[in-house]
Amino acid sequence: MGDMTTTPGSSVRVLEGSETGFATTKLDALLNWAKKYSLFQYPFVTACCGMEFMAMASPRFDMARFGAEAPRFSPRQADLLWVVGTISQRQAPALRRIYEQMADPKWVLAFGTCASCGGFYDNYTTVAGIDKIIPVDVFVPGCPPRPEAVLDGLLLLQDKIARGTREPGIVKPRRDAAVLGANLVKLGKKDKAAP
Amino acid sequence: MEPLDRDLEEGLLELPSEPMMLNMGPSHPAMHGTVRIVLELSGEQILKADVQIGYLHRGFEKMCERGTWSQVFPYVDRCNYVSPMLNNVGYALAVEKMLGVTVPERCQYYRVVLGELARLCDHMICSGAMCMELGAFTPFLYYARARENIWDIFEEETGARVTHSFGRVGGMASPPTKYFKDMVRAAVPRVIALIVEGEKMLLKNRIFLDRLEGVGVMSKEDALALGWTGVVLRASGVPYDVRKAHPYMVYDRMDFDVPVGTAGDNYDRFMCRQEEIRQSARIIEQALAQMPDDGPINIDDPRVVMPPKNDVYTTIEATIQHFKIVMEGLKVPAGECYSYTEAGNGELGFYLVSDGSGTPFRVRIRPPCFASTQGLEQLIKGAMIPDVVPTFGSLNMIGGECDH
Amino acid sequence: MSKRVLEILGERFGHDVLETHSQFGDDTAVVNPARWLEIATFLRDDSRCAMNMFVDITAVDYLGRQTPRFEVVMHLRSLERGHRVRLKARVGDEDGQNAEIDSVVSVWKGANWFEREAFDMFGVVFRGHPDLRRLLMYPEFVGYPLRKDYPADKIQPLVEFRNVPGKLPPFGPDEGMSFGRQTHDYRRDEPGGEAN
Amino acid sequence: MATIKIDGREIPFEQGDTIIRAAHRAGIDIPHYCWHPGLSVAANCRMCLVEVLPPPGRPAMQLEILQWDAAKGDYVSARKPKLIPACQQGCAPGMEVLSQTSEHVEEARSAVQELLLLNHPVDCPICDQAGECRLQDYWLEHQRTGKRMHQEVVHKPKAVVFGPTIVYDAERCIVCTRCVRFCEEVAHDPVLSVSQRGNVNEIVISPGKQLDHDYTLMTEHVCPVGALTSVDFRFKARVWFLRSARTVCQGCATGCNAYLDYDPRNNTPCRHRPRDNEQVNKYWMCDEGMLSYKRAIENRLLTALVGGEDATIEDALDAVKEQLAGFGDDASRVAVVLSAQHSNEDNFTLLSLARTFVGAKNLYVSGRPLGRGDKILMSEDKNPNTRGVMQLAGSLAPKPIALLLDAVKAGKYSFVIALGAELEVDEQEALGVLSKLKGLVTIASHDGPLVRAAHVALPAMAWAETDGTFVNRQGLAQRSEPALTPRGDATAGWDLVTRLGKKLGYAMTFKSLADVRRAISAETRTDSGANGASGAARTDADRTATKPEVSV
Repeated sequence: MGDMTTTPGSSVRVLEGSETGFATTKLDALLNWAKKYSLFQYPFVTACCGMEFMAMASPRFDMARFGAEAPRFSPRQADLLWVVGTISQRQAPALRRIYEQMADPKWVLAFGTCASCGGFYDNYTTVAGIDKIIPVDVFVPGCPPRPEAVLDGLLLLQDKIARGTREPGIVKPRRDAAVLGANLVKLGKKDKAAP
Repeated sequence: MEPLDRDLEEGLLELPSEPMMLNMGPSHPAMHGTVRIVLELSGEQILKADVQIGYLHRGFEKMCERGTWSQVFPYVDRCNYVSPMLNNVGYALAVEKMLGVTVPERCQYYRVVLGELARLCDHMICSGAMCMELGAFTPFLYYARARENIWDIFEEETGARVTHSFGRVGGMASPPTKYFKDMVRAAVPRVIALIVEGEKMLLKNRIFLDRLEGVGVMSKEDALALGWTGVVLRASGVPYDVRKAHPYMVYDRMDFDVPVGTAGDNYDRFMCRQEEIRQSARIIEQALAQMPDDGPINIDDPRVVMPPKNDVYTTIEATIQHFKIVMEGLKVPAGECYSYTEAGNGELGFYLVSDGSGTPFRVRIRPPCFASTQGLEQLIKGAMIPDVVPTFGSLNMIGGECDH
Repeated sequence: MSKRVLEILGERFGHDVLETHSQFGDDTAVVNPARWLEIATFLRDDSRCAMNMFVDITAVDYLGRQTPRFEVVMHLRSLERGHRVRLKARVGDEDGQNAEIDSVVSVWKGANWFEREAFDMFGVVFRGHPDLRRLLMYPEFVGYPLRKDYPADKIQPLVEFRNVPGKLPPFGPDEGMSFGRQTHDYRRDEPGGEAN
Repeated sequence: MATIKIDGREIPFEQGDTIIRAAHRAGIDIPHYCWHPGLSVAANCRMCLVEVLPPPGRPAMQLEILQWDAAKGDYVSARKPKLIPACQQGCAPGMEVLSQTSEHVEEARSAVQELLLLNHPVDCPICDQAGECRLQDYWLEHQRTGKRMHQEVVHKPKAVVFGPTIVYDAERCIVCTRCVRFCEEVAHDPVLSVSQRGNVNEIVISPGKQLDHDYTLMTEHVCPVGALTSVDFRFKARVWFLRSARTVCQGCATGCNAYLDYDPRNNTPCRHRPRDNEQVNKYWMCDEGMLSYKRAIENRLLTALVGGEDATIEDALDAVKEQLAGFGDDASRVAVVLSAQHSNEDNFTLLSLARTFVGAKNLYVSGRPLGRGDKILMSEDKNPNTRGVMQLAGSLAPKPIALLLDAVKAGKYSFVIALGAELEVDEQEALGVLSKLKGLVTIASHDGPLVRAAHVALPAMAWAETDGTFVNRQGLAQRSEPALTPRGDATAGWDLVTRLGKKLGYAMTFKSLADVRRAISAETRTDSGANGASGAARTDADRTATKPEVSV
């Protein structure tokens, strides 16, 4: 899709660039806003990343804060598909079937490096990235990604939903000084003196 | 997808009624891990079950034949992602067995402590996931919270929460941090407290107990014949624990008990895990007390361990050492060896074949839950569908490990 | 400590025990594949061995290094006596054909999946196995991935891949795991000129 | 035969052998930098020190030394045996040598190694030698200790240009003088020498001179460390990514044995290295040959050409059928051009097509024109297989290409089937003459006059891509292993010829290289001319099989 131009002050956002140009109104924005905060998710948990997924659901990094609380264990009721972990060639048909069972509108979040590109399993049995099988909205790199990164991914997805774009997005590493500073402190804690 | 390759005719012979096929998995809400169970039912009862694994086969053994010996660590990590540290240590011990080296005492204690912490996580997650699948969500949250406490320690020590790749041949990636002991001493009681709280919620719960007690009974002999090890075997009444039977590292100096079940049902398996958590806590306590505060972590052999990084950048000797180990890999004497340790689920074996080069010729992992999962079929045959869930949960099948 | 078992095997089966060695503290007996099942049963039943714990069965592919090409490796343990032994048998010819050996499922039913896996990964056929089919790979899969001559990155997808325009594959031909250390190149007889 | 004992192992030696040479022949590696089997003995690296036990009944030659006693915290006097450089000490019958089994020797080696690394720069990451460097290997084998000297290291000139092909780095140099001795003794062009002394000494080039003789790249090869680097290979590849194939150099009729190092990831050749063969090239190769690996990819014929247009091999073969209409009718109007550039197998297949099936008596041989030769290795004949072609052809010897042109001018021939692309005559007139032909089919691995003149050209594999036998000027038949996977549509020459023959309706039955080889040996056994070839082929095969992989 083309990029979105907003005429300042007006509520009408015009979408250009795609073969059929059309205009979206506030109603759509409203709907998007609604979708954004009522993500019913289907966790397709296969591998290591599942551990971090549990951690995300667990009290400390509470997903529920972001309106992505209720897990639906039937794809038909879900509209956000978390693909958590490695997808093997044998698993691929199942993944595609589940995706096809989901009702529109639906989004896909590739959780972790394996789901995004196959990770370091470049071999006979691993699918090198689920986007070879189903369209993906957000990639979250990391092996496994920290919950913070996943939350970033979730926010990114919600932002995309609000803007109504389907361009795949990738969670970038945090660059702001605070995090870097924290990292430096963390490294500093290692006892250099110890043999 | 794979069809059920049992023909219906014999089913018909056995039963007047038409048996019903039910397909659980490969992604089933009530079952963690990726396993597919094709059930043949009459009503609620399971006549035949065909357990199909391999949905998480990631070619671990093939990948190991392509890098150096040390490049295997990340893969072992991801084999058992619930307790990676135990796998790390297990593999390191296997290679060290071939090299004929033993790491310094401090490192051994370090490994023991980290390993037992990982064991805590493993058992907690198994129990937690199991009761979550039985509908008891709150204890799972407690356990997940408790796990965070341990992961904080891991993160502090290794820099990673889940997959540490922290083990090294002939030592560890880095020595313990200054506050290691304090952190562990502070964390473990909190973890235990949380676990006790979780238990309170479960062990007085009629539904929970009914679904565990007397369900999924495995006899002693069958457990042995099936190659079961670890908790599942002990729950069936066989007191076999590698840490006791073939003590490695410093386990022989630790005073701990091996909990043994009587009935060999889900309840025993669950309770054994809970008890082992406490035993692990004991081990950690003693290990911390005995662990020397300073001293080397890595063995002193340039052919095996990496030089300190700042030397690599400044002196030619360290640069050469670094080059040799990274580019050619450490040379392991030709031959074969089978090394076994007590991992979260039981005896984790590594069968290594070396041709004397810097690359493994064959790395065979003997995953404990591979054996226990193949017992599932026998356990659920004749049981009810709802029994599949706790039974499967109590076997603690780890996809990555079971499917290699 | 389980050298004793090797001796027992030696005096019981004579020259059907082709060779024995104890390396890195493991005791190994290479036996005649024809009597594989017999020896396994003996090991379990004989009171001096009492190998009632089945540990592991796997195979190793020595393509271009020795014929018979495959080694079927079995690890056993005795619960009472606490000793272990490794049993090996060499089967299969150069092109991987007629690699066959008796199944020991009748002795330890735990061998079931382990043998299926070995069959799946190496194509070693276990005679008399209750249902010998692929375990880890899918039935449509052709070939045996853990054989040395199966290229590690040769995939056989079950679903055809979407082609996303302008999307590059995660690994180029010269990237990724194929990073070319002198790994086991089954075509070359000598380790290149690196020695010079 | 008289023997000596090294570490208790009995090994034979010949009159005048030094310990290290006897050991090297027996496959025992005594660590060394400055010694090279093909060069004179300098004994200046001291790495090969060994302990020689005194003859029975004689006192051991010992040194009074002061040894540091950590317990006392002081030096105490001690005695230890005087060690002897194995590269200089000649063998005497019954001599007993301790190499690895003597702790004195290990100590000495460690000390020598430490000394050599004292001023060594931290260059491994940017050094081409890294991965095949003696300093690296021996540090791990014999030293394994860290740096004790904390002073600033001595700095010397880096990246000194010695000549068009060689760049010198004095800091990496251990002044083993292998290069100096090589230039003097083998290349007979003593332009290198050592200047200064102590830890500031370095290799220098004579004032006003350049390192530009025909064997400059060998100085890089004999250099045990990364001091001398070849401009060609510099920063091109990391050696641990390379594979090696045992090939035969295609530069000239000498047929030097070589390793072709190639990168399997992108299927490109990276360099030639000489492969030791006492009978042919000893340990050396000329620059021309060392650089000739490039011909594996340069100027290749990668697709079949029909009238100069690209075509698939199948179409090309069909085109051949049309082009050679009436080919079989009169054998006397057919000429067959063999190639001194192609292997025995390719030539033999074409020969059998010509002789057995077509019955053509008119054989010619194509190849590259004569070039510069010398007394050392380079021969003027720049074709690797001239001798082989002659031996195969046997009684009816192929005539030079010039005669073919005359004959064609005279309208003697209407069809020519040619192997190889090169011509030793002027291209323009050749093209003019060959255009007279009714049909010219060329099977070649490279582009060249014969390909440009051909109506149909078929792409053959270059030597680096296929298994082939080449007979050098001594009549020694040598196998060359395939290294690269074929580029483009290139197919094995013998296979192309066979398919061509089949297309033309002849019953050619070669299915594999083995078939061709069997046919060759069957023929050469009867033909006295090539007995040398097949016989030598066997010896050569044996040699490469049994040659100990000891580094020199």
